[in-house]
Amino acid sequence: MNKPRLDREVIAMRVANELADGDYVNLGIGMPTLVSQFVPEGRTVIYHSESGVLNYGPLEAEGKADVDLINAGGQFLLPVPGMAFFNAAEAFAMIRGGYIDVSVLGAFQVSERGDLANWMLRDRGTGNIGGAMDLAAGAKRMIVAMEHTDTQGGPKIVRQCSFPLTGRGCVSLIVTDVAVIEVTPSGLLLKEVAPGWTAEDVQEITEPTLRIDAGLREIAL
Amino acid sequence: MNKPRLDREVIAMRVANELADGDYVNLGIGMPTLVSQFVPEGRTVIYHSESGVLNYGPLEAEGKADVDLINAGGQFLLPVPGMAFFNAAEAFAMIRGGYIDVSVLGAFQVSERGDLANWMLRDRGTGNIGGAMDLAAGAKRMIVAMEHTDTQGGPKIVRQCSFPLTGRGCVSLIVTDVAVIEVTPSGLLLKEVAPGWTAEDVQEITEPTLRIDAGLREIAL
Amino acid sequence: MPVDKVVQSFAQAVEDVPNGAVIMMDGFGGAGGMPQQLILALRDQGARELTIISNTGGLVGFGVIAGQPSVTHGILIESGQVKRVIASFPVSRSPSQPNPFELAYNRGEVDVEVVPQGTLAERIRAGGAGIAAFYTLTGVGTDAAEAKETRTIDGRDYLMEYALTADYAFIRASKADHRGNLVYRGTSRNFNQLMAAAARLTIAEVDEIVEPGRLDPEAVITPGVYVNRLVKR
Amino acid sequence: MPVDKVVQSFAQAVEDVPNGAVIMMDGFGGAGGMPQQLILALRDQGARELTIISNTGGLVGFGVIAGQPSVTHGILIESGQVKRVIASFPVSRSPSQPNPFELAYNRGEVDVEVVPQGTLAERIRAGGAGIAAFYTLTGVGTDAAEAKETRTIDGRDYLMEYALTADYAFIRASKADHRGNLVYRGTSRNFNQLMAAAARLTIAEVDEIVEPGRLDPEAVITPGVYVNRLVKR
Repeated sequence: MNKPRLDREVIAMRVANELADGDYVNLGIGMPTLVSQFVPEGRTVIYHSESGVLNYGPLEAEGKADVDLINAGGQFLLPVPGMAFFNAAEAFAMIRGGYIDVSVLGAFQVSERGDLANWMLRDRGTGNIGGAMDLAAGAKRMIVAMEHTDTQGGPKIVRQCSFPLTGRGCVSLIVTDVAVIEVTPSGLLLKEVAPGWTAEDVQEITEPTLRIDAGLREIAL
Repeated sequence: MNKPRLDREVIAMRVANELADGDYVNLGIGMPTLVSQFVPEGRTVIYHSESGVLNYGPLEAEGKADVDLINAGGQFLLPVPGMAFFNAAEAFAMIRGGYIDVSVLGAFQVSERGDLANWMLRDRGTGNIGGAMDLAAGAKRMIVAMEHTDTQGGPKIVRQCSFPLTGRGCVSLIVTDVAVIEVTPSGLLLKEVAPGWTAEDVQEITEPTLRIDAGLREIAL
Repeated sequence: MPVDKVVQSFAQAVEDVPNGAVIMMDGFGGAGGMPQQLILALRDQGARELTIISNTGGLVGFGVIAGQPSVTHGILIESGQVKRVIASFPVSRSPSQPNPFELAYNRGEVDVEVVPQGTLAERIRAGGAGIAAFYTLTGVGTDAAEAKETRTIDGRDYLMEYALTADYAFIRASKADHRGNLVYRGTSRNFNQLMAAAARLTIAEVDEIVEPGRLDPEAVITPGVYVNRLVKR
Repeated sequence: MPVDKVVQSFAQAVEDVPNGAVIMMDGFGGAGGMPQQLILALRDQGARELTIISNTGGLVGFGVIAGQPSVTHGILIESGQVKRVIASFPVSRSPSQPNPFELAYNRGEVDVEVVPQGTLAERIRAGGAGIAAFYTLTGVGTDAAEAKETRTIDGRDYLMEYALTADYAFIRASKADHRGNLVYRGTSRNFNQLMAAAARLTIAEVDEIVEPGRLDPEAVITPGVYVNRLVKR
């Protein structure tokens, strides 16, 4: 498919639309981090990081880096009123305890049952689990934000993950550069497509069969 | 035995002698609480309470009671420099984690193997466990401070506890109003007696057979 | 969850507590950590068949502590609203002066599970942390081990204990900001911090509510994520 | 334990670390929580066959973070002092820029156990709290469950995970009082607070040491009972 795809910012914008006023949200390393820039006006989202902070501000961008104020990706943050700091056990107690309303993560693969693989490439021999397995197990809702296909053009939405799993049946929604797909008990439901894309276009680069939502529409921001 | 017995303050004084400079110490409700008044000059003992405080000061005695500064017995404390507050899970993590050097508790019964019974009188139907079982399991060293006999004159140091146990083999030293007895792998070792008391006098009101320490002496303060 | 968690009255804060609810409340040993206004409001609200998880069984009903009038969950036992207590220190220290819990227990009106205090704290902590069960040193070889799994790990025996969770936690804190971040005073932190995380719905009774930014983020003990409703005394 | 825990030099603080020691150290993801001077002193001290328990495998050896020179335990891997790492994030984010750990791992010089981050934190917390093992949600149905006991509790599956303890914890805090009470700054609290409790001997590297009473007792994060030695940077 050589039709134009959405860029990372637009994917992040679409994910941001899923966040409700008052949600406690954990954003993973990479594209998910961008989401905080696009939360619609009038909604207050409270960010959680495994580094041990709740309600942090935007990424630091003016050279005022404080090594004692970072997110899980090691990026520097700005302080905001109402923050709280805590240790790693507490950071993950919040996750496993069901206090994170939405987790946004990147992925290598997502299966049609919502299995997530995002931590290890087998040929590397080892990898970084980080907090992803905890989020997969504990977050109330998990949104995957990723490119629809891998660097070779192969599908990342697959019948069964071939990479080591991060969690089983944990993904609720997949937002890619060409589609928005909901994981339902009866399989994957295509809900939105990128401008110029048809359901058939998306199916072509997706391994499992997609059901098409009756209200299928263009991705709305 | 109608010979004169030591009063509570003297028992507390004898126990206080066991505390070393820099020890972290937990004092139980009742007689053990008195111990802090008698720590020898030049030794700094740091007190821990299950109420969630480390390094508290003496009992409040001048009507300046602060309901937010209590020990495990609900007695009001005075603040001192160097205190730290923490929650109940942390208070007991310290105990089970082996950070309490000495625990001083009262007892209904102590067995010859160092079993402790101090929480429940069977005819009451229920009782207060409090922190005693945790201290029995976790403290590095447990000293029991008690009267040698019960209100009917019966022995409280017994072959086998008849009251529900607080912990097995947890007691190291028994300080009573007539004797100081060490719990050793080969049974109870009588080390000190109250003024005017003989080893035979003590044995008469003690159920298990006492071994007599070669250096048996009068209780020294 | 609303971003601003302030509720206007104690009555409103507890109005949805149903019959049969499981409620955690601190009151370690005195007046300090006790959510006294929430308890009074619950007595007036009238929910019955409650299970109370607390360190004590309610030391006294009404009383005076340090010169201040004081209320514990003993008043909920006196009013017949409680069917079960999970506690470490359920009865009074002196058998000759029974507390409301012991009187109700002796009449067969209320059931009790007595738990070692550290195990109670750890079970509540586990309940808030997605830990279903754990192995602890405490209680091995005692009645507390009855009907429990014992397991030898690295040559030492441990008891398996299950997490405790609740429908509600009634929390007593010192200050809050509007987002529900809480600070406590002294030893009144105790079980409050743990319970705030272990209940599906946490209501905090506080002396003062300030704007976000007015609490030192290094000294916030209960992050706002755990708190659903805030009421000022 | 001595009442005053201050030690005069980093070299003195680490001089008794033997070959084969198990050492915990934070360094969540950056320079903030890293006990950099203790790491340098241990490199000079030369103990070998070490096991390092840390969130990362040492992101870089020497580097510059936020304009400041920065050291991680990567330098102990480069110097061949480490035989085993227990970590959640052992390799660099980019396979094309391997960190010292990954290079040593690929040469077969160092062994690794990769642990989900929350499980790593909880195992360390358990190690300090007299909890031998626990059942967690995390990792069920993944490679992390391999060779582990799975147990169904209340209809949900959990993995059994064992506590982690260590011979030493190298802690990085902001301020201490002479008795070892510690406060941290911001996100540098992280694993430091947990590790302080989980090791037999805890050494804290701090920016400032004050008299007891100069720290707010409500804001002390690591009570002094967990700290054996203090060294000022």
